[in-house]
Amino acid sequence: MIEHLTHLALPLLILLPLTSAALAFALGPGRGASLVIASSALQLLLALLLAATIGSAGPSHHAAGGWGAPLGIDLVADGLAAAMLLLTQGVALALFVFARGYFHQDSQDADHWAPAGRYFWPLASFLVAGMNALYLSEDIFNLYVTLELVGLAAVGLVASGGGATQTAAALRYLFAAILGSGAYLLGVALLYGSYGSVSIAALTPAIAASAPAVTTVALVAALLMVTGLLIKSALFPFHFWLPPAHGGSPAPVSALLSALVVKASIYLVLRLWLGPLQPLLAPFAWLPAILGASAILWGSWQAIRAERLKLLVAYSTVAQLGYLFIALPLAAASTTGVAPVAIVTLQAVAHGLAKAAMFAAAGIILHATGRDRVSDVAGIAERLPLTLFTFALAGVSLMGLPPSGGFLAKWLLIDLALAQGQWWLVAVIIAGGLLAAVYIFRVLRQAFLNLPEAEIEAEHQKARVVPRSAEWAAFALAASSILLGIFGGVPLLQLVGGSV
Amino acid sequence: MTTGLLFALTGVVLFAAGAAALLLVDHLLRRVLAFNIMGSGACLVLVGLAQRNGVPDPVPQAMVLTGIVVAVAATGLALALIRRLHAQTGATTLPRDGADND
Amino acid sequence: MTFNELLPLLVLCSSLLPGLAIFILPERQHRLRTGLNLFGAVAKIVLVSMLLVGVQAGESYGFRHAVAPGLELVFKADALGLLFITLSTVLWLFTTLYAIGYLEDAPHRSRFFGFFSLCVTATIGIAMAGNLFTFFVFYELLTLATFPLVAHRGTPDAKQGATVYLAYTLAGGAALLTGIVWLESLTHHTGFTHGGFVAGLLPGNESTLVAIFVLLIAGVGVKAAIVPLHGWLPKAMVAPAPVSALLHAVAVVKAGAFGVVRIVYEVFGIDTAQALGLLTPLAAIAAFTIIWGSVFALFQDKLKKRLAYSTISQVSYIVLGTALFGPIGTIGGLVHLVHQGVMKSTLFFAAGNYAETLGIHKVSEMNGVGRRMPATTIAFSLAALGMMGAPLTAGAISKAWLGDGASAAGMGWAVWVLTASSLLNAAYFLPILWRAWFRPPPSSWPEEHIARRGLLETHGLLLAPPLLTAALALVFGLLPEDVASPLTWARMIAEREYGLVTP
Amino acid sequence: MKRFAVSAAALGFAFWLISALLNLPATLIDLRPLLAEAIPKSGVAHPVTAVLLNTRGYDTLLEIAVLLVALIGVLIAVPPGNPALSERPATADDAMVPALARLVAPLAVFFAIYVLWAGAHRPGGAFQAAAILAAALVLLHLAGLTAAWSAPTLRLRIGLIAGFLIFLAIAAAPLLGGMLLQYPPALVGTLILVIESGLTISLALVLAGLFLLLADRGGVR
Amino acid sequence: MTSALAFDLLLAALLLLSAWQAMRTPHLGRALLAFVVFGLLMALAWARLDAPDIALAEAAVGAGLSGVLLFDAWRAIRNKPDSGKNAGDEA
Repeated sequence: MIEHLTHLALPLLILLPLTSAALAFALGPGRGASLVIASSALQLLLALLLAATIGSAGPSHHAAGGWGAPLGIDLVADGLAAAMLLLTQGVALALFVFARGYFHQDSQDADHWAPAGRYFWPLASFLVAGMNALYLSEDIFNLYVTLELVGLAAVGLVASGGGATQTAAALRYLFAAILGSGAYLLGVALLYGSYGSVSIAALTPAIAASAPAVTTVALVAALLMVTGLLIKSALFPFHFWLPPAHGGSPAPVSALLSALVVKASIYLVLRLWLGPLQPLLAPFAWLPAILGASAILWGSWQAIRAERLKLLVAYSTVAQLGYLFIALPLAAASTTGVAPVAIVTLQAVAHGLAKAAMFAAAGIILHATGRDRVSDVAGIAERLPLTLFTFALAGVSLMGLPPSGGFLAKWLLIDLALAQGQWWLVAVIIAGGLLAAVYIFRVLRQAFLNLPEAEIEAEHQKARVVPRSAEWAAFALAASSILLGIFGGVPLLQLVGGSV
Repeated sequence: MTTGLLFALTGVVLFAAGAAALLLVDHLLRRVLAFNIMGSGACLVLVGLAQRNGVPDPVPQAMVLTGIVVAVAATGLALALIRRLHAQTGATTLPRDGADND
Repeated sequence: MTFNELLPLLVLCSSLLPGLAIFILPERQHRLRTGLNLFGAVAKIVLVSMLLVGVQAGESYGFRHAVAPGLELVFKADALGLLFITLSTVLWLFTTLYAIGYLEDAPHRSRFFGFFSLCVTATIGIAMAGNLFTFFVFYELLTLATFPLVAHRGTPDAKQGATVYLAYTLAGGAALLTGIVWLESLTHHTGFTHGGFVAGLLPGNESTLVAIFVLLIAGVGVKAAIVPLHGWLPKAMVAPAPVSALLHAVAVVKAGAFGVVRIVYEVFGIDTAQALGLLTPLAAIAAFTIIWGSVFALFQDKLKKRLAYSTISQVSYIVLGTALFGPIGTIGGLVHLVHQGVMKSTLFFAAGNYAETLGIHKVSEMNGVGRRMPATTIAFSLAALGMMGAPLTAGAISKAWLGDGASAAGMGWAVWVLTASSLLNAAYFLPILWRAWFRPPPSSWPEEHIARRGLLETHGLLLAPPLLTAALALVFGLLPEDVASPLTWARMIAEREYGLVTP
Repeated sequence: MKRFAVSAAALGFAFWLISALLNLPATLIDLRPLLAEAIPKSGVAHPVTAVLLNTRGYDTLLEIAVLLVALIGVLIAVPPGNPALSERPATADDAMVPALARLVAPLAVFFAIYVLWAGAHRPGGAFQAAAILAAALVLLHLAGLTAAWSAPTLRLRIGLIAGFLIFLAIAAAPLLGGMLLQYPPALVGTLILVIESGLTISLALVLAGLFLLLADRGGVR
Repeated sequence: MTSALAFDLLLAALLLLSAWQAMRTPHLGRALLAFVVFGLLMALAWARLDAPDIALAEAAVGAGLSGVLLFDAWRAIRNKPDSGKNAGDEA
């Protein structure tokens, strides 16, 4: 029974969210929350099952249509994919519970003319389906379709904010996404033209063995694909679209995008770079690392300067994504100890949990105060202690302070960099942590400020209460990002480390 | 030179021109044209290169059909958003970089 | 899991779990919160006593938990750790009692006591850390848990103080992190070992080891408030008095000093450190800090600030003792770790009493306060005399051992530093005592909050803790050779763990 | 400056790639023989349709999801009750247009059915048929015979997703004993026809929706 | 040069020309028209590449549906009286 379920886990992780998305759409605007949440819980169970199986029995395969690559499309889940699937289902489930409370509150607000939650459920469910499909696909053209599914769903979610800035942000995001997937598609076309297949399993040996005449084209293809994906990953300097899109959306959307969506394309960069494209791209590994380091410094600096709370959190994403790239040159050199990819995955998971919690907390704070400046959070420690605690816990993970998952990842990254004598990376990682502390404590110390009595009264008058379920869902995410550092490191690193 | 290779090369030029235009052009409708042209270029390369020996290859042809549907989807969404932005602000271009940040 | 593994965990949990429970408690659940606090504090004392008995009998306690392949959280309760654990545990109980009285009817008590318990947990974690990784985890946790306490009052001053505190401690944490990971990448071993574990690297890695030593000491030196890393301490005095008493007189600064001891003795080893020429500069910096803090204390009119500078000076006694090559200085440093903690919390309790009862914040307002609040002032006087190193006080014992240690180590100049410091101590404490006892009281106090009720000059819960700690300091001074005294324990540590032969 | 840099980069890229492509040898893997072998088992005779709905049917499944997502995105961009975007359709001035539309629409339906059916053997198929139907719907609207959609009703919503749900169901059913989309050999032709029929209707509605949801009759014609 | 190759070359040139027009011609309406022409030429190119399925789809969608959508959008944003910020048609 369990064995059969594991066999089904791969396709079901795609079919379930697709079905619930379609049904949620049929149910009509603003409806379908329970359906999507139930499906999401089921998916989480499947992902857990999958991770457990992979941990003991190795990667899991599923040949769609029964043809098998290269004619058909294969689905493959290894430890890395399983970890990302687990992250996606877990964060999505918590955020969906959060979103139900958040949008429920929204819909009672009469002067909010465009309730952002009208089409949240089908779109979010399509988004999760797209990401799951992306993590499982072993076919570079199929990956293109999943990228488009994720990209368009994310653009739709950004636009759901309804305001002019959100529409502009959605358009900016759309054009960036299309440019990125366009470059990726041309890369796929060139690889197919060079090798006659779009299956990663077939391409990997073919690229490794290819003649010089082929490799020029293949190199262009590889650079195109990676550049396209980096645009979608918002790696500095391609980050221009991210802050408005993530900073301006409704809180559940920002959280989904920052915690999960950018990770999908980064996952693909890693998977392709360290997989089939490795022979072509090996000399370029320092480039993403330098960009990642710049992202850490630039994003942190922008976050320190940001006036708006959610923009601060969005720039923090720009910075934190940098950590996922700086390990790329380290991954090439073989090292004893923990596999570099596993460390990057740990960082991705820690950031996903923490950032989802932080955006959710920021959303609750904005909801309660009705204002969005960092200076407006004064007095929050008194009014929303749980949410502030959530924000702080998430911040601890982002700063890389113990005992969080972010800390563990940072420790291992520094260890890795030192082992290879890359002192400049150590400096960047340490500096990034300190800069993160500056922007996060900017918020926290403001939150502890007392408000004059009169203002407290006025705040209570206009306060909009966010349901407790939303607050607790956000807290659960933040707490997980901390617990990850204590209990999640060993299983996660073993799951991923064994696979790549 | 075969038909396939010729159109693959045409596709490369179309892609480069479309991508450059996507980056350079301000008017939103023209950006939609640009990314469609860019996508068409990529599709031409996909089929043309696969058929550079003159024999039709149904696999990339089917992929291109998928690609066209995706392009239509993106076009429809982009146009809807453009019209919405215009209805809200009267603008037909995006605000300058970063202007919509704050 | 055996009992010997479980016990350290229980000691940690006895403050962690009540702390977490208190966070969730609604503000108005006053009795339940007090109950939880006291239960935790008493339970911890009971558990720590069990540890004490066991360790004296030669049992070893500890457990480990892997957070990543090759990376472990290691807890152990050795004699040195227990010295610090016992100090923190006893003072936690007193401070909790004090804080319950101090914060009566104040807002945000759930938050306060929650973070307070977390701080104690972090301190215990530091004391029990069995390797540098664990030490770092709890060291940073302590930073995080104290931040809300410093910012607690929610005034712009508190915000600024908290910011300065963070800037210093996080930067120190970064230095510590770099040093630890660097060291680990060289040795693949971070477990504290008596005699150190870096000696194997010695021929060839001298400059690297010196750099790592500087990073590590700079990291812990921030919390130990070694000049020039001391700037946060006076600013952080905006925190409520119980916080100053436990955290800034004991937990935080002692965590730093304790870190110095661990690093010198159990990472580098005193012989290796001496061979690398690291001890003399460290002693010099400590001596400089001792004088610097005392001089600055002279010019402070705010009572808590004067105490803060005094802390800066006194904590470096411990560092100085550690940096003295030889057993006598070591014992002096270790015993001062306890003595200074007991005396300095007495002083902060008393200062809090003056502020809370009469609104006195400045030395210049203390005229005749001894007549209005005799009990508090007696406690204050005892502790102040101890700080000066007056005969028959705990402070005299520390200073005697430190002085002997300096002579034995051939650092005669350090004796002069100690003497100068004692004179300076007298110069900034004696005027206070004179004002308090011999100047006439003013016609009215700045802001009298609590009226005298019979024998009680202030709230009972505010009065008891300083009297208890003062009594403890007195006992330590009068019965230094007793079985349960810090001195005996410090000698045991020096003999058993560092193999030093003590006189 | 930016203009020059981007243009130069694009030009350089094109030259680099073209020069590399001119020397590209033949590929080692060729899927054509493999596909030729698979055609008899695929349930359709036309190779492109076989790839689209059988060997790479999974792509198509996700592609329909992309279209639905775009449609939802359009719905988001057209909030209900926004007067600027959903006005009453103006009747055409010219009576010729409606008459033409009335004539063309049934023909289009007929032609679409043919294209759909032909797809099994020769060029054509669900998407092309749907595009024809959608064009007919748009024409009917332009002729003033059908209204622009403001917000889709339940019936319309079901129509929009029915094809996708049918596809999903047929894709998932084989999981009971085999792989995703692994049609039972006996039914493969029929199942593909069912999928294509469902998709034709839904895709036609989706494609038409991209236009009809936005159709704005407020301006001067 | 065979006539087929000549035709292909002409078609490729026309494709590039129409794409250029679509992106560069100052008048937006003409640009859209050029784009529809581009779509039709693409359909022809697909036919030359023995891809009648794509040719059919391209003609129906690339030229037809996209064209209708684009012209409708153009009309919508052109006819708005408040398009004061319209800085677009210069490209």
